[in-house]
Amino acid sequence: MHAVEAENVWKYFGDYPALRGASLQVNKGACLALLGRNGAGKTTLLRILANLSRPGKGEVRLLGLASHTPEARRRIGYLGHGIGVYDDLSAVENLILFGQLLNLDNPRETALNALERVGLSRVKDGLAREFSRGMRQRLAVARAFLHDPELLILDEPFTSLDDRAVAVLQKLLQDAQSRGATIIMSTHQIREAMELATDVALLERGKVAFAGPQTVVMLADPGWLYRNHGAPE
Amino acid sequence: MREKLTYALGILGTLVMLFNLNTIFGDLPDEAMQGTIFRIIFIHVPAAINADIFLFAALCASVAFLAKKNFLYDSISVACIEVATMLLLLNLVTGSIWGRNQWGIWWAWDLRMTSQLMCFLLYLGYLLVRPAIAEPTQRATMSAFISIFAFADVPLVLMAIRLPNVKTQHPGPVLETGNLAPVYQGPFALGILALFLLGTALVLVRLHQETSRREIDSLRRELHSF
Amino acid sequence: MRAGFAAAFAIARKDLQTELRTRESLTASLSFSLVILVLFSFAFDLGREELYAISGGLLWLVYSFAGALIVNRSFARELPNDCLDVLVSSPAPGWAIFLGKTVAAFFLLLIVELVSLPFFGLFYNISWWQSPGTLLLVIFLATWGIAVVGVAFSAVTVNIRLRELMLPVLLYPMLIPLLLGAIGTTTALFTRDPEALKSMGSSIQLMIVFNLIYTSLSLYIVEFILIV
Amino acid sequence: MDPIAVANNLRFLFYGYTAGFLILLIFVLTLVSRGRKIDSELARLKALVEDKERPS
Repeated sequence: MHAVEAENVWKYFGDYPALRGASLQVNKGACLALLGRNGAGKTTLLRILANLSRPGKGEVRLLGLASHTPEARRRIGYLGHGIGVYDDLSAVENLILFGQLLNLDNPRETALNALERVGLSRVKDGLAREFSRGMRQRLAVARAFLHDPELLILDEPFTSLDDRAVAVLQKLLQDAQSRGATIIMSTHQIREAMELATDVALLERGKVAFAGPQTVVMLADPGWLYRNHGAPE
Repeated sequence: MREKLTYALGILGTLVMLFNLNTIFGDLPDEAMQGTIFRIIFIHVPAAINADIFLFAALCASVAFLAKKNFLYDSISVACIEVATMLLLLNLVTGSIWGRNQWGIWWAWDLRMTSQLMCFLLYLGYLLVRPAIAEPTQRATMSAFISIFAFADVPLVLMAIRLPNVKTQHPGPVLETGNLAPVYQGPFALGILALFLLGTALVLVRLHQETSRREIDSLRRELHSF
Repeated sequence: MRAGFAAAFAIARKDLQTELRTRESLTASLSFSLVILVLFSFAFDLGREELYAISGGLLWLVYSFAGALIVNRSFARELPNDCLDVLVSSPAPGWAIFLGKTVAAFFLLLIVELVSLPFFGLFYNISWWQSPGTLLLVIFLATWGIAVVGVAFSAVTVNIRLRELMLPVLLYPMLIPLLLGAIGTTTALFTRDPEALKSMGSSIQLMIVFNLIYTSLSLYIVEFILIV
Repeated sequence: MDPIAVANNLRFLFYGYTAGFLILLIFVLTLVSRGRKIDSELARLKALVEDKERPS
């Protein structure tokens, strides 16, 4: 069983197909870097995986479950472009709220643990509004990893993070990998992605142009993938 | 094919309308109570009936859109609602003119007028909000939602204005009760038919425009992507 | 199902908590309703009888204006930091999100209404407390209706241009049956007119039917508009 | 019926039908003008896209 199975996924905005029959399989425990130019459909595909958007055609299964079922959604962690925390709640209140939405047994304890992991324990009662940019980002990371999800869906996770948040995120991603979680992250910064990735997929014009394990060639020459599998400029 | 059908319906509708006008103004006797002004019902009532038909069609299309996500249904829905709103306005204006003549006032807050005005306002809201939503899928989804909500409101408005403190002046219904004299029934039916044919032709025109508009949206996206 | 209600409760509590903390829409709505009450008293110069005759309409006009301000914030509150995405991608079903937000809007609007009610009585010299039970029932029913339809349209208009203007354009026509019922009953309760009091039942029935239809319709459809 | 009422009736009948057909006509005219606008916009965008896809 794959952790993610997307079969012939089409997504239309009006008549315009943003995804044109994208198919993708991700093995359990893999870390997939989803590459592609701006407008290739990375965010659209990830939003469909995170059940924020419905595919026009095609089927998506996460961990063997239909993507829209609560069982599937309970087991995924999503980090999108926005940080997804409430400015007017304190750090711990934010995490407790998401713990309740996830129907965790002990939201408070889980929240405190998560804050510990991202180094925000000392300011747990501070409002998110009063946090610095980096602290807010770490809080967002804590939110996405709150319930130790089996599948992580991260949309451009490294783009606007500061050094400390990047370190925290990388640490958490490694932990997740070692406990067997699957990770999908989109990025257009190839070098960064290659450090963690075990697999690589390339989206071109709404289709998966290449998908496979990461190779030494790609590590050595990040442009290789675009030259050999991407559409001509 | 589509264009031919549109023209055929439009021309047929106009012909029926002209034939009917000839009968209404040429052959029909005046009504005993109202005199010649009663002839307004041959456009006033058909407009209302056709508006309801198109609104119901829009409701079905909206439900179908939410279920099937096919943009054709969204186009049908907006086309029908636009034509229906125009027909509602026609109904309100002709009714108001009749009221000025018969009651001496342009507007009375009675049951049928109020409900019709509310119906008009509800769907006017739909038409106003639509262009404000930029993304086509979202626009179609939200529109379907509003259309379903609006249609559910219509029976409630009817109930609300039947509350005890609301009075009525409007003539009773003519269709169900059989109060319409046999001579008038033919022109009445033809009046409904004429507006239905014309309305359908306009819906078809609007449908085509909506398709082009979607094409424009997707071309714009095409230009901005890649 | 139980998880859904728990999520709805958590969302309602979150909305109330943040609103009571920032008082963004609460103060705006409250001061707006007081301003309208004052404005109306300048606009109309009425005798005691006439004032009682329009009292219900006056009160519900103020309440529905206040309501639009409250529900406008309901889904807009989720916009900063893309919080709505997180809510929708969580296991909480769409109806639970909607229910939580509606309950929060209901209580916020109720606060505004109960605070401005004594001022209404004071400014217009209307004895509103004569049958508090029935009045409270009417306020509950109509407020729930405003909250349900308002929050539903708040979800519809959350992403569009001129949201603050579009919401009332959709909301008020849709609320007419409910407001007609509420105005009729409230006027009857203030005037104590025996005829009107007798016919109050059908108005209350209408409000109940309105609430049932729109609550179930919204709970059912909201999933389709949250996940486009 | 007295002649004044008859004349009055006729006048308002005329108003009614004129208003009715005017509404129809205005609707059709706006529809046509909107259609023209949409068509020209479509043609313009199609040309733009073709331009873009032509290898330069």
